Amino acid sequence: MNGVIEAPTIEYGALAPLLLVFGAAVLGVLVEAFAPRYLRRAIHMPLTLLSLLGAFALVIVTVVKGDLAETAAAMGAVAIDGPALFIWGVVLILSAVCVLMINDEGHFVASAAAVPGSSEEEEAEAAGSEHTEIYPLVLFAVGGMMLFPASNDLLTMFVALEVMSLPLYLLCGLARRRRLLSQEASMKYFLLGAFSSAFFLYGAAMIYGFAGTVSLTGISKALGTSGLLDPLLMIGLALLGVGLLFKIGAAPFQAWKPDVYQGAPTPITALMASGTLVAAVGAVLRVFWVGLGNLDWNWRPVMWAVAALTMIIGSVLAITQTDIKRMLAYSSIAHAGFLLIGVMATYDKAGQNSGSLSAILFYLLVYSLTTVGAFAVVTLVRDPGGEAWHLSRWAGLGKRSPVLAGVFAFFLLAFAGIPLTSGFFGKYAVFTAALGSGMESGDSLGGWMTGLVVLGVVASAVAAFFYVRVIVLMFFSEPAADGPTIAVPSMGTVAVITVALLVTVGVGLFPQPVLDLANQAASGLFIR
Amino acid sequence: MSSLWLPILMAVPVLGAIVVALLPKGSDKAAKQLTLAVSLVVLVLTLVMAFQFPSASGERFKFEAVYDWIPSFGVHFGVGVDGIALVLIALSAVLVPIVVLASWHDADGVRTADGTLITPKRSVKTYFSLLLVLEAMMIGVFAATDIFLFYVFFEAMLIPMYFMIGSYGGAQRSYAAVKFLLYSLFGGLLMLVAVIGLYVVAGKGTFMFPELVGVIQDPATQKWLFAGFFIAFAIKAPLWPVHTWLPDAAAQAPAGAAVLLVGVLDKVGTFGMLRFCLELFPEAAKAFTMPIVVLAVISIIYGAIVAIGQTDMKRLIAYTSISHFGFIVMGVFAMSQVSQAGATLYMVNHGFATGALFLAAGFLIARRGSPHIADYGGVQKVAPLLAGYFLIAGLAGLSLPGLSSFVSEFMVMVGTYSSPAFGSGALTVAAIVSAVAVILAAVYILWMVQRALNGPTAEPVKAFKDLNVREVAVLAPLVALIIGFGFFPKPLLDVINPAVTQTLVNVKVDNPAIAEKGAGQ
Amino acid sequence: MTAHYLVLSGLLFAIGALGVLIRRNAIVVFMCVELMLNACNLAFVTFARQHGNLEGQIIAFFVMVVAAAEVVVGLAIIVTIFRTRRSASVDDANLLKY
Amino acid sequence: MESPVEIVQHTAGGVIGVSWLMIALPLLGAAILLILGRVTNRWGHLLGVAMSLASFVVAVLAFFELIGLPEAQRRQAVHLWEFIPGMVDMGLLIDPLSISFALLITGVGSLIHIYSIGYMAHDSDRRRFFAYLNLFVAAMLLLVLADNYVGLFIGWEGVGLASYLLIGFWQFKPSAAVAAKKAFVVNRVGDFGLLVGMFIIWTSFGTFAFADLGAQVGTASQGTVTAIGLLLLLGACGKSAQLPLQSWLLDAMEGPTPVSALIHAATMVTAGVYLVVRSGAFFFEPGSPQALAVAIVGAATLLAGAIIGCAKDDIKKGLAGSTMSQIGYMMLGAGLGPAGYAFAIGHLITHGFFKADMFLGAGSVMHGMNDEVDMRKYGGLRKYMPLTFATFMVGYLAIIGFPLLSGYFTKDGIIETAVHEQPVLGWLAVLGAGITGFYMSRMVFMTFFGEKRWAEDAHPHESPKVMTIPLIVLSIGSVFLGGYLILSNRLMVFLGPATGRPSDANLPEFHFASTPGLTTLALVAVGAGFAWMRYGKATVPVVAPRGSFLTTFARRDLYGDALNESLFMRPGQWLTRIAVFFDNRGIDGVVNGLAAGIGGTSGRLRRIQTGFARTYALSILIGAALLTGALLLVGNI
Repeated sequence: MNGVIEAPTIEYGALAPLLLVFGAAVLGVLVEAFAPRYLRRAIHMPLTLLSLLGAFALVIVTVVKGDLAETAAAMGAVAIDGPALFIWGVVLILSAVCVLMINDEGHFVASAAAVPGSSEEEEAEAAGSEHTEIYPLVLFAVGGMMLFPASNDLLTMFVALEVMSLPLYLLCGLARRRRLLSQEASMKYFLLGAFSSAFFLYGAAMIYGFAGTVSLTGISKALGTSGLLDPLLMIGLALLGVGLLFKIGAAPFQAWKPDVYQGAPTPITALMASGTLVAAVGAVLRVFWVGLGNLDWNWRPVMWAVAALTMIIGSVLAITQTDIKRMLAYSSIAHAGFLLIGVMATYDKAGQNSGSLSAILFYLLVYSLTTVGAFAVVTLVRDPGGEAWHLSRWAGLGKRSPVLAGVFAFFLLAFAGIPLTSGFFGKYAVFTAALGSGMESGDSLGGWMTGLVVLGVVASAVAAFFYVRVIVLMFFSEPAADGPTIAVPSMGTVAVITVALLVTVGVGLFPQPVLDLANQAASGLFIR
Repeated sequence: MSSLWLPILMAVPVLGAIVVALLPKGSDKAAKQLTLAVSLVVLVLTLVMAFQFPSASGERFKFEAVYDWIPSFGVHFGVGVDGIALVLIALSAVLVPIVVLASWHDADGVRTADGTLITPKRSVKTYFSLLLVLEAMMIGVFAATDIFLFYVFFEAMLIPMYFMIGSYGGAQRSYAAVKFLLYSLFGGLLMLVAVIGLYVVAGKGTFMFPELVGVIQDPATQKWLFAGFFIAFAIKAPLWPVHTWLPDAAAQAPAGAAVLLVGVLDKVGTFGMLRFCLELFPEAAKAFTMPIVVLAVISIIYGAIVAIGQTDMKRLIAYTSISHFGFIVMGVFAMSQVSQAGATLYMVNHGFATGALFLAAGFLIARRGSPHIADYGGVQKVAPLLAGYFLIAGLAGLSLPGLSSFVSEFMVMVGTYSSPAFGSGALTVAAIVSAVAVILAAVYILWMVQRALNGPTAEPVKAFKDLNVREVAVLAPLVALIIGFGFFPKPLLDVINPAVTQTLVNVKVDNPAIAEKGAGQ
Repeated sequence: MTAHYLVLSGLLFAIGALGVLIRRNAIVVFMCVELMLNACNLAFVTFARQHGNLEGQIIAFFVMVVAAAEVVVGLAIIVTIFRTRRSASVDDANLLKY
Repeated sequence: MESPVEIVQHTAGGVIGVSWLMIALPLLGAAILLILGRVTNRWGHLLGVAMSLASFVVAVLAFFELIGLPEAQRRQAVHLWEFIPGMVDMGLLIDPLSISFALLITGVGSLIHIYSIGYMAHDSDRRRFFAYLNLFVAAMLLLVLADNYVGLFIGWEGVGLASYLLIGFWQFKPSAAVAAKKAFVVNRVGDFGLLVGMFIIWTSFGTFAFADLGAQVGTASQGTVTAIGLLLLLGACGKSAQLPLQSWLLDAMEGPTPVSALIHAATMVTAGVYLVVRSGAFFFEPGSPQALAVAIVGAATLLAGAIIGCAKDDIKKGLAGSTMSQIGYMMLGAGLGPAGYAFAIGHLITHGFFKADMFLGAGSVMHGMNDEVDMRKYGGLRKYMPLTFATFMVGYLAIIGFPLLSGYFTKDGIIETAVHEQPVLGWLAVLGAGITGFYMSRMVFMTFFGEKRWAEDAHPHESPKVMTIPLIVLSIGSVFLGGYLILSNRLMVFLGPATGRPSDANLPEFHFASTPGLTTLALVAVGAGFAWMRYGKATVPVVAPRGSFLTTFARRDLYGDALNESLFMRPGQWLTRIAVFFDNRGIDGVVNGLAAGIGGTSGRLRRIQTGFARTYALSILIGAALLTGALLLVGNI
């Protein structure tokens, strides 16, 4: 090798959204450093929101301009293709919405350093001080979420993974109420996250060992040429899978989800349940079909088992949950399973799979927005000690505030996939894709896909049970004497719930526009 | 090509529902009157449409309207009616105003004759707007000519009914509501798989029913898809052994909702069998006929026997319906002109008869606050009108000749016995066995009458007031229809017969009835 | 001949993973994770040598940076927990379960 | 043998054209009375009577118009409306058979209507009573006039309904309510037979119309015809209280007496006979299994009824037993083919008169004895209610077949034919006649002779004119009708077009001194004499003595009810209980069990979520191992 190193070329235009978000994040840190305490919030809020919206606008512009690069940007490190842009858009909307929620008073601890119940804490609360670092942290996390599904080599992906996760670890620990739980969640998430990312990295190393490169394009080339049964490759594939599946919370790597979702401040839970999931699924798609597409005969059967297990665990365990946030966590596990069905379906050789790809993208959009809405509602049902998580406290909510309960019930029905809600079309699209690919001649699984879909159907029937159970509680049972109070929602929260509701209803009635969007995004497939 | 009849027919109640829901607080009375008005408008429109039906254009489906809904799924908002759908839509349109009138006070706290409160005050507006939404969906489910659209209504219908049972029903309401929802949802999801499968296998890129008839050829595939559809429908039109949700749901639902549940919603199941199971998968349908007829006969006899043993009026009526649905299913799968026309007619008549019975029982229960037959006795003496209507409804339930249900039951049995579709004597045996239900029916109805209406007047019954004007206005039309169609079923049959003939053509059973008698044309 | 290095990295990785499972003290657990990361580094470097390209070595540097960042976050969390609970044992924190 | 003539479509107008009025008028009456309700309380009964009489008038006019026609034209089918398209055209068949029934029903019916004005005078619900009576008349007329089996069946069930309503008219008495339900349910058993019979008819002939059937029956296999015949017979047994479906009739006496007279003596219970005769096509040649079955059932029932009649102290139940027995005679006659039809129908008509006469007489007695029915509490009433006594005596003499009275001719006709066609059954019928002599005499002696055995508060008195006049009219019929119909075979010739008849050459002529005839008279005399010794001369104990085994056997209705109970009711109840249990625990149990199972699994599974971070880490490690293993495995497949 000669010593000459050419200067790398960076497509700033294409990367603009990403850069904007990261830039704003850095700016946020500076604000933390220099702006006076009383001003910070006033600066952060618009900065964060504007940067997110701006980034979203940039994404729109790129889409409208339409001339996507044939090859990955930044020396093949970042692939900015249809799916990536779609996911970026989704992530940006979600994070913007979540920021509205985050901005509400009373979610975050006054001073994380202060011991719960200590005098410092009281003073801090009295002083009304708060952690404005939250905003830059969120921005970093969002940046990570954008980079994660877009990164075109395993290194970038690893870095993105960490950039996404590290801020979230911290944010999980910053709940104002029930701080012990919050901190516990944070620690568990951190340790397990680090643990799993170590697996990811080792997997990457193995694959590097096999292919001599970590760029997905290179890997798939290598797969195209050499023998596919190299144990290095298999181990690498497995460990890589561990890291990714951990992030989307697929069984048997789902253990962290309930705990973390429950302990974390609800707005952050919303961000994780929506944004992280979207990003992670995007990353899974990219790795498994761009990098390892030629290996599908090996990984699809395994993925089949994982998907099945995930759906079952998620929906069965949710039945007996008594904590609303835990229940939603399990439900998100079940939905991860449904998404994996989509991932399974998306194997066919280039061109064939755009259908199922768009199905997944559609599912991600509608599901994540409904989720955010649901968590937003959770933030409003309060007890003296904070949010009322225990389901028994939700009894008779329909009597006390019919509108809120009605909205929540609607979200639940959407989760359950009842027709005329967005959730139904999400499920429908994924199932259709799966059956479709199963029917394709030369599908490695064939009839097994039908089996998986039937399993999915049964799972969603089981899942329906616990969604319905909450509705029963809210509407059919008499209110508890000292029922929870319904906080007067801030403009932000109202906006969040409204957006979520509009999408859930609107897409439920007229899914075609969103479908077109997803189809368009999927039509180009991934850059290889 | 596209007529606005059906879209309007569905839009009116939806708009009505929205308006009712948006009424200001405390305008309960207005809500009731508005709902009644809307439902009457729908009824009038339906009747006008029905009278135009014979002259309307279109081969199989008339008043067709097809708009793209979700092009990328090949889903259309496609509606249109054949004779079968028409009579069922008419049934719903007739029942809804009656139900509205019947449940006038259901939501504002029901007090018994001696003034004890049975059900507390609940939101009136919600109840009646749900009712209207349900009406729109009932019309839609029968009118849909796009299978996906049918499925959407099929599932979405559950929700309003779920809330009507769950928040306005009796003591066990939430258990009943959940059972009802999950049972039907499960069936519906299996059907969803079949629907998707149909779409994928047919590879037509469309869900329009007419374009999918006769597309699936491979028998094995047919059987799988048939199973998917049939299980859903069997649960919906409770067929033994997946029937147990109905007694709970019907017993817990307020009388009005129970009428719509048993009278219309369950018909979607039998309607689906006739329209979809048979025509889309004829080979499978023929292959499965015998087992299904056996199940039907079991339902007939089993339902009747269990009904005899009930102590709760509404449960009893529910079980009689299970028996009656057995007849309908038997008629559908006997695959003869007479039996299927009879089955379709049965769907309508059963709606009227059981509706009347549920409502009469409801009025009885509203006075006493107990569904237990043992708590009554000697009603005849104090409330002869109520007793009289109850008796007539009961007689319709045991399909006494001269009342509408007799015609249909007779046609089903004769049609099954004489079905040319299958050489085997199994169908004749089925018909004979099912005729035993004629005896059992007399037992369960008359025994209930004897225990509830006859004998010395029980103490709490003495306080009963006889039917008031509203209640008479509820029951009288039904009784009129029951007697009227008992002697002049021709108008209905003339509409039904051609549609049935068409069905049988698509199922490709040799059917002499089409040639000469039976087709009625 | 690179095989030995791979075996070593494998061993290191396994030791780290086991450490995470066995040790209670959060700090130690965390150090085990770091050990796993370094095992990865070793593997990368080895493969870089084997394939004769620099990528692996570059990655190693990246990993170190990331690991450093992780340390910062991790210690912060662990310290807070310690201050609250007066214990750094992973097992003490199990309010969230079932 | 001359077979029935073809049925012709009625074209010309005339009364036959509007014969539907016969049905419509009383139906209208019922509708008005039921719908207008209390408003009509004052004049309701009059309307009822008027409607019944009007329909009688129509019947008479139709009758005369009919006999105005040549024999070949005497079966007129009047099309009404298309009932079930392609299946059933509703229409009426006016022929000698149906018209004679129509006359009987409307005639006797009207008399009983009139009688009821007086009998029900004190009942607050008299209006409802007349509504039901009208309903019954309408239904009964539809039954006999319909020109197809479906129409017949509608009337068939209609009379069933009317009888249900009227038996249970005093439904506040539990006994009445139960009796009403029992009557309906037992009838339904018969209807089952009729229904299945209709299935076969439709399947093999593709029509329900008598007009088309008559011609086609020949085309069907013997087996089919037999099957149809037996099933129709089952139906007939239900309506006509023949063995084995006789049990309901005795309980049916719970109804007001006019009801017993009209429905459970004169008309409805004879519908079975009508069905058999009307379906002559299926029973045509005597000795065919189905015809034989009819005859046997008839013979068995006539004996059973007679025996039951011997032991009853309740005057109405005694009469009910005798009704069973007399209908047994008719059935026997109907089972003998065209030769017997005329006598069967003849006996049916005369029986309609004298039995109605006696029931109303009994009613009149009860009316005077404030509704006491136990004959042991009667005695010596002849002085106190002479008119009732006289008319009752006429009816009594008629039924025991006292020479030259109605019953003598018709019953003897049946016996003669039976002895000729089926000797064994014939002689049984003779025996039955003897028993009849005994139990009827017993009834007369216990009621009108001997010393008073009344309750203290009894003040027997003659009934008002409105009740006695019908009695007189009926007794006149009981005297002369039989002779008029039988002598010179008037009825047989008249019915010929409808039922077929022996050719003029070998029309039977009536022997006054035939062996069976004389034997019958002798036995009747013996029976009557025996009755005189037991109940005329001797004093009748007020409380019934235990009596011999035979007595109890008869008192218990030959253990019919006991049999039904142990054979059907109890097992049925058990079956029901089991089914209900199975439904709740079995089927629903499985469903709920499944739900509970999933819940339990969930409850147990969530325990693996221990909350220990290290456990989670372990799960991740295991997962990683599994994934690796699986992939290596799949890779090497």
